[in-house]
Amino acid sequence: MNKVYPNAVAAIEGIADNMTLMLGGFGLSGIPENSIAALAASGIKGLTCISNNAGVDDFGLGLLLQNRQIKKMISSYVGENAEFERQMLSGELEVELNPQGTLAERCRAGGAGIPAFFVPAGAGTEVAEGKETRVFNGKLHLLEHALTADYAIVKAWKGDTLGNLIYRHTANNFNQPMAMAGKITIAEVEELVPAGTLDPNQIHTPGIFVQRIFQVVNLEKRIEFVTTRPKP
Amino acid sequence: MNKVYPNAVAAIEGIADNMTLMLGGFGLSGIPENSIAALAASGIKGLTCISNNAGVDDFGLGLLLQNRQIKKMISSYVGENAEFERQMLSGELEVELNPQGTLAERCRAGGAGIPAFFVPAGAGTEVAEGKETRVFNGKLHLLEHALTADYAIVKAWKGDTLGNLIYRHTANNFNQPMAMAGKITIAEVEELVPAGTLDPNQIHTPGIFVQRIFQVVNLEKRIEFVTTRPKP
Amino acid sequence: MALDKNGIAKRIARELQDGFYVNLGIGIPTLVANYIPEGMQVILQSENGLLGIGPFPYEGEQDPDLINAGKQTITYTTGAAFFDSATSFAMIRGGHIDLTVLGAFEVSENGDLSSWKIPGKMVKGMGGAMDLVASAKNIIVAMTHTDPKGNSKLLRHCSLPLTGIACVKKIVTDLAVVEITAGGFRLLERAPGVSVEEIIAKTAAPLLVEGTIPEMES
Amino acid sequence: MALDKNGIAKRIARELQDGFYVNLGIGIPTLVANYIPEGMQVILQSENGLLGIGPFPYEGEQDPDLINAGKQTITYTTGAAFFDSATSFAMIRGGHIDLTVLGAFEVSENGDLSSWKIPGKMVKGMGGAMDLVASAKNIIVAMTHTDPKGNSKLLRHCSLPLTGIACVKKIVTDLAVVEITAGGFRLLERAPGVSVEEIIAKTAAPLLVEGTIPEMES
Repeated sequence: MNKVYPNAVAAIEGIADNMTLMLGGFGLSGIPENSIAALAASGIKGLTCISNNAGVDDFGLGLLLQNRQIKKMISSYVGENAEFERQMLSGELEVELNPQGTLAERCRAGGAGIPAFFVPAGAGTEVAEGKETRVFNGKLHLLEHALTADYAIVKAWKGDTLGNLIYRHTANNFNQPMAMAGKITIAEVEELVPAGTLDPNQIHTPGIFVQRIFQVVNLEKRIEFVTTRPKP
Repeated sequence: MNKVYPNAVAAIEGIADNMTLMLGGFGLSGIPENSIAALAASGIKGLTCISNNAGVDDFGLGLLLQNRQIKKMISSYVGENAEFERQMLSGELEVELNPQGTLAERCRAGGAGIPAFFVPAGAGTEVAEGKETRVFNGKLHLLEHALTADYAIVKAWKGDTLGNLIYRHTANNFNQPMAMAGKITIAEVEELVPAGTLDPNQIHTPGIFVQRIFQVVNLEKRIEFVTTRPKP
Repeated sequence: MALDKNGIAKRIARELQDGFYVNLGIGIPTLVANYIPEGMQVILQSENGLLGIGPFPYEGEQDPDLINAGKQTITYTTGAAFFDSATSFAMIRGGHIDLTVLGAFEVSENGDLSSWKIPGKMVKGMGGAMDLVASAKNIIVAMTHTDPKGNSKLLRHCSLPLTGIACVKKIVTDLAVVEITAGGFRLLERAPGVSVEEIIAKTAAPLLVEGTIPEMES
Repeated sequence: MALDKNGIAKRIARELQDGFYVNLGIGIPTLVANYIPEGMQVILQSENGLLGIGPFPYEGEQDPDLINAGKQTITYTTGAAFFDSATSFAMIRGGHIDLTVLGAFEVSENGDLSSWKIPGKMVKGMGGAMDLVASAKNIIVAMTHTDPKGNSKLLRHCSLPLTGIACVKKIVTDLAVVEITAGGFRLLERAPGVSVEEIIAKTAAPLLVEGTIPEMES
């Protein structure tokens, strides 16, 4: 069993035009930077990207938008990106907006073999258009369907050679549910360690969900809004 | 905010006749021993118990069965218990058997505000009787409904004063999903530590799900089938 | 005199109780954290995966792996827990959050809420707002009573796309505290020096006014 | 000569591939772990929450917090991971397990499986079997070809309550390896010294026999 790849370019081998990708991260926190850079350099186009956000103009998924590599985005919040706005308004880019928790649960469900489930979020709003509804406990619910991806690309803090992953702080976010839902899941990790190094009680994503893993290089880890207070 | 109780007797205060309880554990591993003992001494009866197994004759939920405190069991596997068999065959005890994964997911769903979801397990079998069916991806699925409980009672390895829990090895099992699904969740822990002691990246059950916590005493941790090999 | 943002936040903080798990939206709601009463333990949830939001970090100590739902750098409190987005919304959807405070463009007299989309303007998305409002046990809206043109944001029916239906329990504005009842808006308190008549005039829906309406304490 | 339990397990082990994640049921399937080829890495899942089942512990080193789905004390391998039951069945239901091996009372020619309940006998429950068979990409049944009374366990239709429908891909018995095809049972291999005629005689459903049927290698 060898899941270890030398770098992002090798790890994204097989991703082709018109595929569906999931990409972890919330804002710019916990995004798979190295893999996005490799995708940006690859010329692959027509992608459907499932990602909570769409990066900023010159970082994260914004890089793929600038290259017109993305055909459709499935997201919950896509502000902070002028190129995104231009492409959406011009009709070049198709956008499906999901409530954030529904999006996260659709990914987990895709990985967990649950094809559909009921949630209250969005009931009575335009999100409900075309969706089956049902009342449970006196409250209107929508039937939401699972999402899967040809490739799920996630970023973790530590990973081992068997693909076991540990995330750090709020950089976990969508990475954990999306890692479950890729036909092939690629994990880029800050620290790649031999199997047996990580505490088996502390694994966030068990290795069964991860097919490829590599250690990142030159992480920028850009912060969208630095907010601080003065030292006392 | 005070979630810390002195012992099991204090922690189960409020549990009354005819309530629905969830109890964590798989076999005898990870069962809330202290709480079960307190329930056995309490005289509370007419309970509906959601638990993967039913203990053995003289340990675990077997103690409540002997006292005729249980009206109904919702479980996946109830072997290894002669008193259980007697009560079930005589009609004293109502039993609802669920596929194990469906049972675990019904608990998680109850905690996660998902009233119903589709699964393939049990389709075309007697488990499907009376259930709505639907085909997804060419495969028959059943609509399964969430479970919640008046009280969920779980056993963890370590817990802090805010109710954050960490489980050990395969003693996690149903404890984690059930902890989410109690209107009130009681956690008994082997080691109760001050908030801030546990690594915030390594919490299995965040404290928001836990209303009461206490440190166990006199754990027996009985093993159902000791299987070993000789030392070389 | 109408309250400022901090005044609204301060009034909302009076709704907090010891042991509450609270989700605060972006804008005025975030300010509520500054007014948690001394000695009261309230745990703030960030829907991107944290229970126990702390204050902003000291200069130079910001961590790209530690942000809030508004993508600002933050810290975490003693006893915090991190988790993934599916677990985070399991908490929210499962009704485990005691109080949700968020902003709004409009609220209708049956508790419908519009907060995410203005036709003709760039749509940024609903983020976690629809999940929060559909499942919260207790939702308080923090907003100005009228828009910049002076139009009431409390309406018989929302005119903008909805975020959720029949979900708001209470509204705290710069002018008043208003409760949603089966019979519509009910005036509970008025800002110091603001008259009941002014509030009625600036509310584009019937307003139940019963007995003497006290001034807010804050 | 008919295979014994270990012979069946040994034959099934030939279906393993490097990197497979495998769930082995109680009984004969458990024995498959003893025949994993040298140098091949196969990770065994225990549905109560472990990837990476190791051998039984040394005497005196058993741990009540570390058991398999049969409630036996076990150990874990290097690089193992523990998780809760909902996550465990997410793996199973989501099709992440490469191979599932389990026992059965009966298998029908369309791949239906009966393994959990005999009317009139105490019902112990289905445990995780229904979840496993409904979602596994590849299911191999390990069982004797006939019951103790000599009745075939390969049938046109199962007579006992079902565990799952149209799920079995292959059956390894003491007499034969049989594949489930769109046209029913197809004989792939026979146990050493067992004749095709004997297998046909002991199979209570049509059996496709094409060309020469080789003896099992093990």
